[in-house]
Amino acid sequence: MAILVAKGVTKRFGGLNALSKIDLEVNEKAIYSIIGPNGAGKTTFFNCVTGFYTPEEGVISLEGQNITGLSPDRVTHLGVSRTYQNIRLFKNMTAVENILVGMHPHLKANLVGSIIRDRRTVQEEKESVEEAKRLLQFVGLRGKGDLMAMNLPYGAQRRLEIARALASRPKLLLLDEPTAGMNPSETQEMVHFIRRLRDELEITILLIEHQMRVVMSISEKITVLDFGEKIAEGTPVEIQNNPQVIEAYLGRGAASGLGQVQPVA
Amino acid sequence: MQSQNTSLWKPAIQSGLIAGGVAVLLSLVGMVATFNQRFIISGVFSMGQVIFLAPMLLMSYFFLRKTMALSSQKIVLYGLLIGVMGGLVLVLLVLLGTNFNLQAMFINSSSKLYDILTFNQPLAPGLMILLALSAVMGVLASGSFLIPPRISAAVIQGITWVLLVGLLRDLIITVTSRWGPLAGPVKSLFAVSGLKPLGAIFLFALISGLYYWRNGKPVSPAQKPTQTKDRSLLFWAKWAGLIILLLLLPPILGIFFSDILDTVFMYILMGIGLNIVVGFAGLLDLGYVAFFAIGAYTMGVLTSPELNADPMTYWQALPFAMIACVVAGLILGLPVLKMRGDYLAIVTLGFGEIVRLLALSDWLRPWFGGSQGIQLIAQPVIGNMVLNTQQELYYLFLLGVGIVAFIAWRLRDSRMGRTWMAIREDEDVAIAMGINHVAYKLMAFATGALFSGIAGTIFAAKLQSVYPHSMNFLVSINVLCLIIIGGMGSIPGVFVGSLVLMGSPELLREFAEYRYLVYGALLVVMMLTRPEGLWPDARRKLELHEEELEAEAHVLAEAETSAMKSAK
Amino acid sequence: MLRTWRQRITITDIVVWTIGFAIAVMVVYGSAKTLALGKYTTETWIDLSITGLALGGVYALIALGYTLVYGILRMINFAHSEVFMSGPFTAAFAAEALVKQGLWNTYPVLSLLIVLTVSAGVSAIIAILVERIAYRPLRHAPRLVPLITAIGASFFLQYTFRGLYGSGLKGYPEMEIFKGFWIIAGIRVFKTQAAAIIGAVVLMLILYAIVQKTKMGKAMRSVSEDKEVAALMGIDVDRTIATTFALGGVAAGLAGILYLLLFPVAHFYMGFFPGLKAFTAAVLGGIGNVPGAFLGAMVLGLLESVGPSLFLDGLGIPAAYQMKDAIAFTILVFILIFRPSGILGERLTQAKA
Amino acid sequence: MFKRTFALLSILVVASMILAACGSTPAYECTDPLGCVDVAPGEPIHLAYAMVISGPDETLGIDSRTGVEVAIALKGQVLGHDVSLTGEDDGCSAEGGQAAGTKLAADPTIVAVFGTSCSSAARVAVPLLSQAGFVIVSASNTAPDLTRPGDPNQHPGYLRTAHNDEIQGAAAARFAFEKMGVKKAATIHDGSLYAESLQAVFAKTFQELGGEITTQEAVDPNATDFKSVLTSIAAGGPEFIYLPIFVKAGSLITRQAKEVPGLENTYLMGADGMFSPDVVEGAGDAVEGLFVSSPDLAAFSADYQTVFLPKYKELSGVDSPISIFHAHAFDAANMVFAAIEKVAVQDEDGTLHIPRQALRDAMYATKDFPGLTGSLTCTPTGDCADPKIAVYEYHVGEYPPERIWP
Repeated sequence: MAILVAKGVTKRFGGLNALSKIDLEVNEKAIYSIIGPNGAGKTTFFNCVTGFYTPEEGVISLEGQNITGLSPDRVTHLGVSRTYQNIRLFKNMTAVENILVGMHPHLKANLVGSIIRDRRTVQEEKESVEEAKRLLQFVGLRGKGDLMAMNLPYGAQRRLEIARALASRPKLLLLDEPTAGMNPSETQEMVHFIRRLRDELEITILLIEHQMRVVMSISEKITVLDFGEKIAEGTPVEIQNNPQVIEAYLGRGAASGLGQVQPVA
Repeated sequence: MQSQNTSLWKPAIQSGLIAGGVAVLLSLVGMVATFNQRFIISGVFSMGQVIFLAPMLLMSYFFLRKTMALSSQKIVLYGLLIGVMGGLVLVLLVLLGTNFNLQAMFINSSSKLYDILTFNQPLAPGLMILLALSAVMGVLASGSFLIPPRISAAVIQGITWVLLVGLLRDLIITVTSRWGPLAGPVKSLFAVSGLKPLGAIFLFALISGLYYWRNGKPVSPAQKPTQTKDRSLLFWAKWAGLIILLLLLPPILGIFFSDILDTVFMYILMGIGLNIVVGFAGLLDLGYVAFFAIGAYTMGVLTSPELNADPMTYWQALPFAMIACVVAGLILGLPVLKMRGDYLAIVTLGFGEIVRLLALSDWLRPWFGGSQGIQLIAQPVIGNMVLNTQQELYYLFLLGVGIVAFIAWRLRDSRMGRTWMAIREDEDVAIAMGINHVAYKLMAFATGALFSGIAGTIFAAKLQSVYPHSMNFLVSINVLCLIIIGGMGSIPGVFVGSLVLMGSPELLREFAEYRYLVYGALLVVMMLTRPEGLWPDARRKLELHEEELEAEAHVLAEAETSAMKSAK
Repeated sequence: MLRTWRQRITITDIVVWTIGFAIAVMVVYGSAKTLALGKYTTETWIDLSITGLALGGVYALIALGYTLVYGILRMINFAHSEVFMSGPFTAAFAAEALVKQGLWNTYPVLSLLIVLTVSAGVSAIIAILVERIAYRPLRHAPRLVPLITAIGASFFLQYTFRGLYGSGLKGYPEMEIFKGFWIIAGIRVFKTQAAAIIGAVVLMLILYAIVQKTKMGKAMRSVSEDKEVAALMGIDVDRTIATTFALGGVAAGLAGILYLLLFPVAHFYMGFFPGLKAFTAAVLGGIGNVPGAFLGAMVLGLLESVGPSLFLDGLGIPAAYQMKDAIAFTILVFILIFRPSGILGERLTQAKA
Repeated sequence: MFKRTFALLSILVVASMILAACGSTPAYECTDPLGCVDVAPGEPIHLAYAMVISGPDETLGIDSRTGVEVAIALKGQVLGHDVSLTGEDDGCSAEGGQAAGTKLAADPTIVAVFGTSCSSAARVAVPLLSQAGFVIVSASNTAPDLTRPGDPNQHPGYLRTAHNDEIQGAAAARFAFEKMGVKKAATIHDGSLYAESLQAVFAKTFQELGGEITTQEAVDPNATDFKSVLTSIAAGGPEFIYLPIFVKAGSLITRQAKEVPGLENTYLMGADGMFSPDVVEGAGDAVEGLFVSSPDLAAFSADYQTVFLPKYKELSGVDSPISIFHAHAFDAANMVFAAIEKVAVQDEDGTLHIPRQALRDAMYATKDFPGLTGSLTCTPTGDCADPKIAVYEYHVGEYPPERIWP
């Protein structure tokens, strides 16, 4: 059963096709990766799914519901949540507050309630702070709730960002290079963590990743983009043996490419 | 911070010249001559003299403070140098001004000014006195580094108080004249202008003596209550004391101070509102006066018999005024909230102007009174009492401020406040978190508009009239400046900012000519030295000292990695 | 299908479009009625347009300074209106001295050069001082902080000059060579108006050339893109910014003299309102964009001059010219709703903030 | 911090009590219903002003204040006492008037207040000052309601040396219709109370006389470009434009009107707001033929040029007065001096007692007082300006303008 279906999604910037006719289907509770060289259109695709861009052509649907061109906040309400390549936390808010903002879609306190602090609002606030603390514990940041986000170390900021994304109780979580800037051991931890997300919380995960080691080890299915076009799709093994993919990476003369496209799983 | 080895002669001379330049500027803009009419100590020295000598003193003080750890000889020498250089610049001005007709260009370059600068002496001895006094000023500043800090602090306190009390003579006499038996003794300290010499000596001795004595007292260890119950009791006692004090202020201070407090509170009302818009939600609104105008005019239109066959009372009209402001906030908000910061600023500024022009226009004159304004506006009635003096209206302002501050405080610490802060921090991410940014910005806008409108209604009732000329751009700027001076996003900051920016100029209204000059300089200096404001929000303070904190975060991160390593 | 439409069109859009539509209808209806009334002849409309363009020229000259600074620092330099006031106010004294010496009309070119130099020099010095004292230490502070110092500096300068030169009006002497008018293609154009329009065009072209073609301009553009990177590339950021301010100051000083040609009265408050208008013009054209500032100023000038007669007369609104600023601002909102980054967009740097 | 301050203050206050000295009781007994002001020997007589001295309208107030200062300087002493002048900024606004009025009203040593500058401030400040028992003399309030008998804005103790808009506006209309014989006129005001009410009176009278008002326009006093509004007015074909505004906008309009097709031969007329040498400078050649109404200056004695102006220049440092009501302010001050001299009682030691109600009565009783602005006689509600309005015509480079009517 597919949770996210994209059909013929095309996005242009000026005359440039950032995405052309992308088809994609993500099954429920899958870990699905999108890879490709820089500027291939991966993040653009994320932005189309989350509603920041409206594709010129094509349809994106979530659980059978058309979400093309919906405003980002509505998309989030429908159960999509994301993280960013360059961490974008609310730097001057504490870790708990960051998560509380993430919980926004299912909080109900309104203007009047906030002022008079009726019992329901107080109760809700108390429960949500507790839930935030649980989430912090889940991502391994126990006891760090009152620290300003900007004072957290890099790895912790990554995990906090994921916790914030989880706070909206998403069905589909989009992770944009969650291991960027991490050392091997941290990366390994993150891979485990992503698996846990899927297994324990039963969330579908759509991943953009540069480190092939990571991609190949956790993805169930992979789509490869190049210059806005889908050049391949398949299981990690299929992708590793796809001549087009190898060419896309090698053809660019990237020394980094070959070394990483080694089967590891 | 310069090291001791490098020669400081050049920077010292530079500082002296800058000090002299400032003194010349203050003389030529007319401050020296104007303030010279005000004696600090009657017959001895005037505020004007303070103004042209203070630059040397202050420059010398700050120069020496920056270059710590000098030998005492050098401290005196540098102080002297700065004083002399500053004095020389002033001497140059006097020589130029007395020999050439500078007045064709600089209107304040009058013989009066040069008489003041030469202490009413003939030119040559006058200049010698000027130079000598400037030098003394420089050395005085160095003195504060040489004598024990406890004494110098006491002396500085004493001088500051003498200056303040001398300058505020009229006000102090006016206020204390209400205090029965105290009036006579207080009055006896003062001359017709400023303090009597004896009074000044007495005051100086009293203040610095007290200060010296206080500083000498060891801090008693029993000052901190250990039990939480005691602490909360203390907390409530403090609040209760404050409230009682606030309630008692009008009868204690009399009508004039009540009027100033009314102005201060009116700006606090607006400041809290704008703080929600700018401080919480990060929307730069330069046309905030529009909502103030809408509040005041709605009140005027509904309650004035001039425009209305069946005028309402204040309380009847209040809900309509509030609704009008909220609606106006929504109508302005909707089209402009999608715009980025600076566009938002200019469009709101335009909105403020549009509202003023509509109120002024001949076109809408039958409804809004045009340039003749609206008169005979109703004043609030409680029971049988009409609140019509500034002392009575103070309570209305106090009530308004109390309610509004409470609401703002509750909002800040709620889901709303968090959401606004998230929008301010990173709008895109906030949207991705499922926040409908337009709705929340609108709420901020409407709340801000509402508070400003309430201030407008009380303003209209206080004056019983409104004129379009009161609704100018300066009001918006004043409110914006006061929340930033107080500390953006900080609710107590609004109170402090309003007291400083709106209250203190009212005390010295007669020097209103220089009000905006000082105001402008204050804004610049304030932002350069204390950008987080006088009473900052804890968070904002962090934001403005990010660099320091980044270093701190780095240390934290290292500690963490090492901790993680050891855990494994 | 209807459902998806409902989801895609928010209330905001509806309200915004309704407001836009209402404004458009008022404008069209008012204009049509005015034209149908036939109160004004074609010549009147042409005269109004020329007046508007000349006024636009003055706005453009000030707006260029705003836009330059904004383009580099992304900061509204509120004190620019005082930079604009300081030069010409001082130059008015120089002009008076020249008149007294009898040089004013005997050597008009020389006199003009002296006055322009004084004006541009003083304005540039003030601009550099403001940058050095009030802005440079705050370059890394949040956006609102320099805005407040700008407002503070503006007040301070206004009242300093008021203290120095007095609060009265300072007449600026007329020059014989600028008296009278030319007939161009049957249209009467006053020499002063022509000077304002031509001056604005020339200054815009020069500034545009400096920004686009010179080495300094390249440095300015790279600083505006990213100060850190520019510094790494060996560009002296402080100097570049100071130069930008000086350039803006010179432009303001020259603009001030053209302004005095058209409206020969100098006083300490003369910068405030034109400054506000020029700032509006810069935003209208796309702030940070040199040709945009010019275009925005021209549009604003025309709107103020032609707008009240055209839009309001037909609606029977008395004292239409009282509403000229209201019209200008309403149209500004209207344009920004549909072109959120001004008519020409922010081209000096791509919008990022 | 607060605690410390408070402690210091209270100790200061208590200590001062010990220092208290006994005052001597004067022999004079005050019977005035409003009380008396006692001025000890060597102390000055305290007068105050409430005028606009900051912001865009400040020239108006600073100019009038200088007028008062000139009067004080020329007078020297009143009954052997110096005169001191302190004051407040009225901001030319209602709120400024309230603040200034409140502060002044709290000072019982004040004898009389000069001000306010603007009528909007007067409506709020005058009741406060009147209540305090002061004499209030304004040199520049022109709104008719302030001295209209029975009007809620008319208060005892208030007088003015500026003339009521109703007199001046009507005179201008008669001049236009009867003397110049024009039938179509337009008006321009600048949104100030003064200009707006003058032009309204003018329009009303002109229409009553049988003329036609083509347009009633309004401009922004801080604007500089008036060509478009003038072009629009020209379309109505007026023969006469009445612009009762102030110097800055007025001289620019005068200049620009000559450059607008259709208005080359239209008469322009200002009110006393444009009776200033700045107009000659600001309007340049275009000033030729500009009319301006003003009190009849036949009595605008030689003193103005020979005595007043040099002193004004000396005190303010400017070549020519920066606004227009300085002479009115000068007259106001002299009226107050005369009234004080009339009613004050002096003890042998030089102590002066000024009964407040008597002072007011003396002010209202002013008759044929020779002032710079004419021969002043006050009505029972305080209109003291010489009601004779004359019309003057400007010529290039000449000041004052030539008197042509009546």
